[in-house]
Parts: sequence; structure tokens; C-alpha cells
Amino acid sequence: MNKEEMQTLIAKRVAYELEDQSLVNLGIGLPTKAANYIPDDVEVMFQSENGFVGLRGLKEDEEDDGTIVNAGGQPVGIEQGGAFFDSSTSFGIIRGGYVDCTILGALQVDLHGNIANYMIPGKMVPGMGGAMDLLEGAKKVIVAMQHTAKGSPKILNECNLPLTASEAVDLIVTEMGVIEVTNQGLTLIEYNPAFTIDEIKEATEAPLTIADDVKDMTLNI
Amino acid sequence: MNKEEMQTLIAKRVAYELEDQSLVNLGIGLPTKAANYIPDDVEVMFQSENGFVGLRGLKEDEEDDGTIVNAGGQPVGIEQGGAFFDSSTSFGIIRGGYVDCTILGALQVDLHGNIANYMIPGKMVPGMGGAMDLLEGAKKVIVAMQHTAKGSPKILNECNLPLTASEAVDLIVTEMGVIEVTNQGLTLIEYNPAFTIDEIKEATEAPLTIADDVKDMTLNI
Amino acid sequence: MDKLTTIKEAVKNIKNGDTIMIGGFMGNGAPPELIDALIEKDIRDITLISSDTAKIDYASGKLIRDKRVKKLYASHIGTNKETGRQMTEGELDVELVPQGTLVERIRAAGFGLGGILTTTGVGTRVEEGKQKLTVDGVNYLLETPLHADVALINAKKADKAGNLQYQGSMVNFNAMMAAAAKTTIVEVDEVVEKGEMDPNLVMTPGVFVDYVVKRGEDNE
Amino acid sequence: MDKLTTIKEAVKNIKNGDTIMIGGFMGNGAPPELIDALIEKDIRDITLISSDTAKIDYASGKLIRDKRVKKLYASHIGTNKETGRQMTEGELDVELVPQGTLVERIRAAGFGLGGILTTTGVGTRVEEGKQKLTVDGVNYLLETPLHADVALINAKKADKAGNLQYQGSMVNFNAMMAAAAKTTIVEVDEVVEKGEMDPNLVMTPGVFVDYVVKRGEDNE
Repeated sequence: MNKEEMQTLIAKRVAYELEDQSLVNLGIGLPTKAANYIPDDVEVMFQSENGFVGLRGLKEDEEDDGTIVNAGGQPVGIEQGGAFFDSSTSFGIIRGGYVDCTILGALQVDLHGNIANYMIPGKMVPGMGGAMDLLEGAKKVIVAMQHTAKGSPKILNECNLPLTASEAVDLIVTEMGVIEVTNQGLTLIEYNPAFTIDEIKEATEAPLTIADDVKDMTLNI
Repeated sequence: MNKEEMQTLIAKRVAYELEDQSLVNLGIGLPTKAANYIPDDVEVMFQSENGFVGLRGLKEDEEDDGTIVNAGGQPVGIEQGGAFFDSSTSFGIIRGGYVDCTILGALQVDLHGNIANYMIPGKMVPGMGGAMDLLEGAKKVIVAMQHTAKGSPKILNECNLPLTASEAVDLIVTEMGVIEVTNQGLTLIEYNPAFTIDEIKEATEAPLTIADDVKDMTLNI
Repeated sequence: MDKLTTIKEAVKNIKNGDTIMIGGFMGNGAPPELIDALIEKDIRDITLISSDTAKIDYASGKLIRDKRVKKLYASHIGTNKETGRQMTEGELDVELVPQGTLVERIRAAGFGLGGILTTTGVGTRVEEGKQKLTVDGVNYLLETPLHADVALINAKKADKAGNLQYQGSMVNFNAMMAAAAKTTIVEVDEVVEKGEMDPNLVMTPGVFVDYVVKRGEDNE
Repeated sequence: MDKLTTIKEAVKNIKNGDTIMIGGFMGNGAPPELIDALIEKDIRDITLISSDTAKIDYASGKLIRDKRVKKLYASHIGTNKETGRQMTEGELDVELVPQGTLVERIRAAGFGLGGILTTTGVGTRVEEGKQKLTVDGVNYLLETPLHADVALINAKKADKAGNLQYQGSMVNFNAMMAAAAKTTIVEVDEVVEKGEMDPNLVMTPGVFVDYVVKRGEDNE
């Protein structure tokens, strides 16, 4: 798989996690792509943490008038039934537990569900934006990322980059499989048959329990 | 003076304290009457803590449609340039220091500027409403009240009723005079010549310093 | 999702012992038909969170009159003598909360905060039993969130997604209560389709609202 | 009181070393002419409070580009490489604040709270130097108010009393910053007389606003 194929696979599998009638916040980058693969019978409202619910892409013939941007600063539109509000209400929605699911990328995730995704000290410090709030407030946190970075595992025993949140992640979706974060550690519940279980374990620093009923992740998408 | 004359005198003198272009919150009862005596060259905006600025009385030909009430639950109107908002914004305005002056009644005031006006244990417990917030947040706190209750002083060495706020009062206006609350105690800065200084001292439990330049309070109104 | 329903359906899960927030200020902006529905449904042992208890036959005052409330959080009870009587005679447990603190505690619950620091109430009975903190030399009370099972609120207009607009001084506590309860039911004068309310002019977003009921309908 | 004035008059008391809040999110809803006025007036040593620093030639990014900022509070700086460079090379002191915490700290300043408790940042570098509290078994950080000398904000429309309406996602931080500064200046597209804005549809009440300036005017 090339990078684009991996990202598409991850986006498709993550989209399958979204529940009908739920409020969802997608991080910028890979997570945003999930919006393209939501099943037809599932109706999801997207929140944009800069201040609205009802986020949608611009229609083909729609002009950007500069008044609506998403959390990445890109021009977007608003669905019927959506609403604009200020940042205090927006993070009230997030911290108050009204976001059913957030999907975020990560630099590292570990066996405790800790996540690091906002800085590499001395090198890259974009800042946390709304990620720390989403990780604390969203009911379900899904990490969508490639399994390794330049061949090195990103799923670790212990994150060594500064944490964005501790014990926050519920599910990890990569091109290799789907991993549940439990109190007992990480459990592989689905895997991509393009890889062997041993290859997946090899690419994962943290110990990985293989679910008894581990499934083929590509069947669900 | 009968009760009505006293209240009119107090309301008139208190109205004289209101500054041009200021935001003012009037407590229910006697303080509300001050609105009738504001000099023509002074423009004041009134806040109603239940959720708007621009409080005004209903005009003679104006019908009450049930949508606007003041903090006493009575039908009122809104001025041009006023705005409605929710209770959180309303008390944000109050606690954030945007109310220039509040005028409140009191059961007791003492030499430290402590005030008791929300309950008589076992007897009358109306509750504090927004008074505690106003006493903490308003830039200037004026107590408007009759000097005594059934002949007993209300301006005391130490309040013995439960406090609404401590060290909060800046000025006390009664039918007998105008008293400043300072770090050194209470100073009579104006008095009503219908009373002698001795009569006023007699009606006041707390020690009263008489300002060197004490004035006739009725000249200002 | 179409949130418009009947009152009967909206209140079906409310039960004895629930903590219930009711919007309004002296009854202005309270939801009259939802309050009547509580009485008809014979809900008892309510913990009521409300600005005040209005008057004896009006708004949340009716619940006091009919002795449905066992515990009350309010900022003012002086307009309803029955509330005072029940409190004095030990029939009703009342916690008086400064009005600004009340709305912040409701907001803290809705917006996921652990509490707020305020000077309001310092040096008064309000500080009893509360944690005190000094920050930069100023003394504060830590005021903690007030959550509810159900919020019964009032608005002028809703769309079917639950987005709300209020009128006049009727917004008061309604906006923050919408966020603070597990289930929020709003009673409105007017309901429009999704897309018929300008998203710029929504005052409470529909994400906070579970059920919309229309006032004056046959709500059976 | 007529709050409509020129930019020159509105910014006349802003001085070097001031703490300045600037509304907007990635520049969306930032006040472009007020930012340019800061640069023209050569205001330096600014403590800037803003969601982000946009891009290098855009919105608050211009102030970074021209090295007018000595201290920055922001939630995200990744879109402006110059901010990262200045921080890494020790030219600029940056405090990264989670976005929800940032707006709550601004609101706390405007609304007179001593701080708020949040779980956001617990177990991360954000907790360094902050007071930690445990309430009912949950660990919180105490986040304190962020005050400012001046807030430069953006709105769609104002009346002459300073009441504001916003459009689209441009409200973001503007609404709370309006309350949190000693002086609030708003740049708008449209100004109407008092009485021409529906008081039910005001999004920020004029009591928070000191000066209104109209975009695209000859503002000398």
C-alpha cells in the first residue's frame, strides 16, 4: 500500500465507527477524510470547534464568501439545522460531553491510552489547538493514524513526547488494524489481512493482545 | 415627614448621585423610585439583572405583552440601544465590573460597610436574588433606606443579621443625611436641616464623624 | 433528527426523585405546559433548581404548592409565601444561591467545568461548607457544578433540530439550563423546519435540546 | 452615547507594552484595519492574546512578522512558521493554552470570576506551575483569568450604542474578548442607529464596547 491507499483505508474504517444521529468532531488532515466515507444510512452532524455545528464541504457551485471556515481555516459551508456560536459555547459543547466522537491523528499513543500529538520539543511546536479539550470532553476518542513513522512504532509502551492527554484514547485505527484500549492494555480486534499478525506485533512496541474473535478489518468497509 | 415624604427625599437625593453615561442597577422598592428624579442633563442606562440593559417603564399607551419584566417581575419596556441577554451574560456584566453604580435597600448597615438585606432568620427569608453579586461587582454601592426602623437604628457598629456582603457599601442615603463609608468609619457629609446633628447621631448606633464641610442635603435636589 | 414531539412523549422518562431545572424568572420565560405536565404525571420528591418559586399558583410555584419538591436551589423565594412556610416548618430543604452563582453553577455543569471561583458570598452564610481559596491575595469561594436529570425550558421559536430563539427577558436561565441536564425539553410558541432558522441567529444550539414541544397543541 | 468614531481616535490610548487581545480564528473574524493601525502606530512589546497567529502576512501574523510581540498566549501557532522560529530562537515567549481553556480564561476575566476548574491539560505540560485541586475524586487544574488592556475585535454590524452582531464562524473569540479588556474596539462592516438593531438579536451587548469603527472608511 502506498501512503494514499493507507490513508483511504484508515479513513474508510474510521467512518464505519460513526453512529447515526451522533455529533462528531474530526481533526484536520487524515481524520477529515473520514467524512467522505460515511454510510448512506448514517446521519452525522459535524462540529467545527471554531464555532458551529453542521459543518459540510462547499458545494461545487458555491462561492466562498469568507465568513465560514473550518478548524483548519479552510472555507466550508453549514448544513440546514446547523448553528453558529462563540468559542465559549463551542468548547462548552466539547467539555460538556455533547461530542459523541472525535477522531484525531497522533504522533504517539501508548498502552495506557495516553496520546502525544501537539509538539516535538525543539523541533515542531504547532500547539494543541482544541485537541486537549476534545480528548477530555468527547465521549469516544478514536486515533486515526499510520501504524508506524518511517518504520518506527508509534504505538508505544509509554509516550516519550509531551502528552496531549492522559488515558484518553478508546480506539486506534491504522492501516494494519483496529486496536481497542482497555484497562488491561491493547487488544487487536480487527486486522488487515495484507499483514500477518506477527508483522503487526512487530510494528507495535506495546504488547498486543489478539482478540479471540479477531476479524478482517476490510470486510467492514 | 411621613413615610412617603421620606422616601421621596431619599429617592431624589440618590438620583443626584447617578453619573452621566453610567450603567446603573436599581434594587426593587425604594431604589426603583430614584429613576423618576434623574436630572434632564444626565443620561443613564439601567440594567435589569434578569437579562437586559435599557430598562424603562412602560409608556402610557404601551401594552404589556408579557415578554419583558424587571427584576421584580413587573412589566417594563426597553430603550433604543438596549439589548437582551441570558442570566450568565447579565451576571458577567455585574461581576465583571460593568455596572457603575447599584442602589439597594438594607435592613442593616454597619461601620465597616457590611450590609444585611436578605434575611431575618426564622422570620423572613426572601433570599439574596442578585444582591450579593451586585454588592461584589458594582463599582459603587449606595444604600438607600430610612434611617431607623420603628425608632431603632439601622446603621450599627456591627450588623447582627446575616450579611449579604462584607465591606461593600460606599454611601448611605437616608432621610436624615448622606453618610460616606471610609476606612476610618462613617462620615456625615450632608444632612437634612429638618434634623439636628445630635438627633442624627442619636438615631445612629455607629459613631458618626461630622465632615468639616458638612452640607445641607436638600440643596442638591 | 426531528425533535418535535408531544408533551406526553417528552416527559415520559421523568420520574420521582429526579433533579429538575425549570427556566424562567418570576415565571417570565417559564414553560407553563411542561410544569403542568409534571403535576399531571404526579412527579414527586423533586430536587428543583430554579431562579425563584414565582407565585403560589404560577410557574414553578405550582410545584411548591402541591408539595412535589423536597429540595430547592433558588436565589429568591420572597414572592411565594408557601415556599417560606414549608422551609420554616422543615418540610422543604432550601439552599439559597446568589443569582450569579446559580447561573455559573448551572453553566459549569453544562459546559464541563469542575467549578468556578467567585468573591460573591465571601463573608456570608453562603460560604458555609464550601472550599475557600486565595489567589493573588483575593479570597474566593469554590462553587461547584449543579447538574440535573431534566431541564424544562421555554423559548419563542425552535426548528426541528432543536435550535432555539428567545424573546425579551424570557431567555434568563433557559439558555444555560439547556446545556446542564441529561434531558432537555423545550416548550415553544412556534416550530419551523430545519433550514428555516438563520444559523447566525440561533441563541441555543440544538445539540443541547432533546425534545421540542409546541405550546397550545393537543399534546396527548 | 455615540460610540462610532475613527480608527485613529479609537486606538489613541494604546501604548507600548500593552496586553492586547485580538479576535479571530486563523484570521477569520479578525479585525484587519485595527491590526494595521497597531502597526502604523508602531506599538511594540505587545503581550498578545489570540487563538493563533494566522499566517505570516495575515491578521495577527503581521504583528509577529514585524516583531511587535514579546509574549504570546495562543492555542495554535503551527500555521505561522515565523512564530515557531521566534519561539525556538528565544525571541518570543509563547504560552500555549488549550483552546477551550483560553476562551474560559478570557471569559473569567470579563465576567469577574477568579478562575475555573478544568480537567483539560491534567497530566500534560499545561499543568506546570498551576494549582491542582481534587474535587469529588476528580483532578482539576485551576485556570486563572486573562485580562487585557485592549481588545481588538471584529463584527458584522454594530449600532451606535455598541451592540454587535456577528456572521458565520467569525464570532469565535470576539464575543468573550469584548468583555475581558479595559478598552474594547470593534471593527464592523455596517453601523446602524440606536433602535435599528432588534434588541432580541444582539449577540454582544454594547456595555462591553467602547469604540465602534467602520471598515473601509477613510479612518483618519
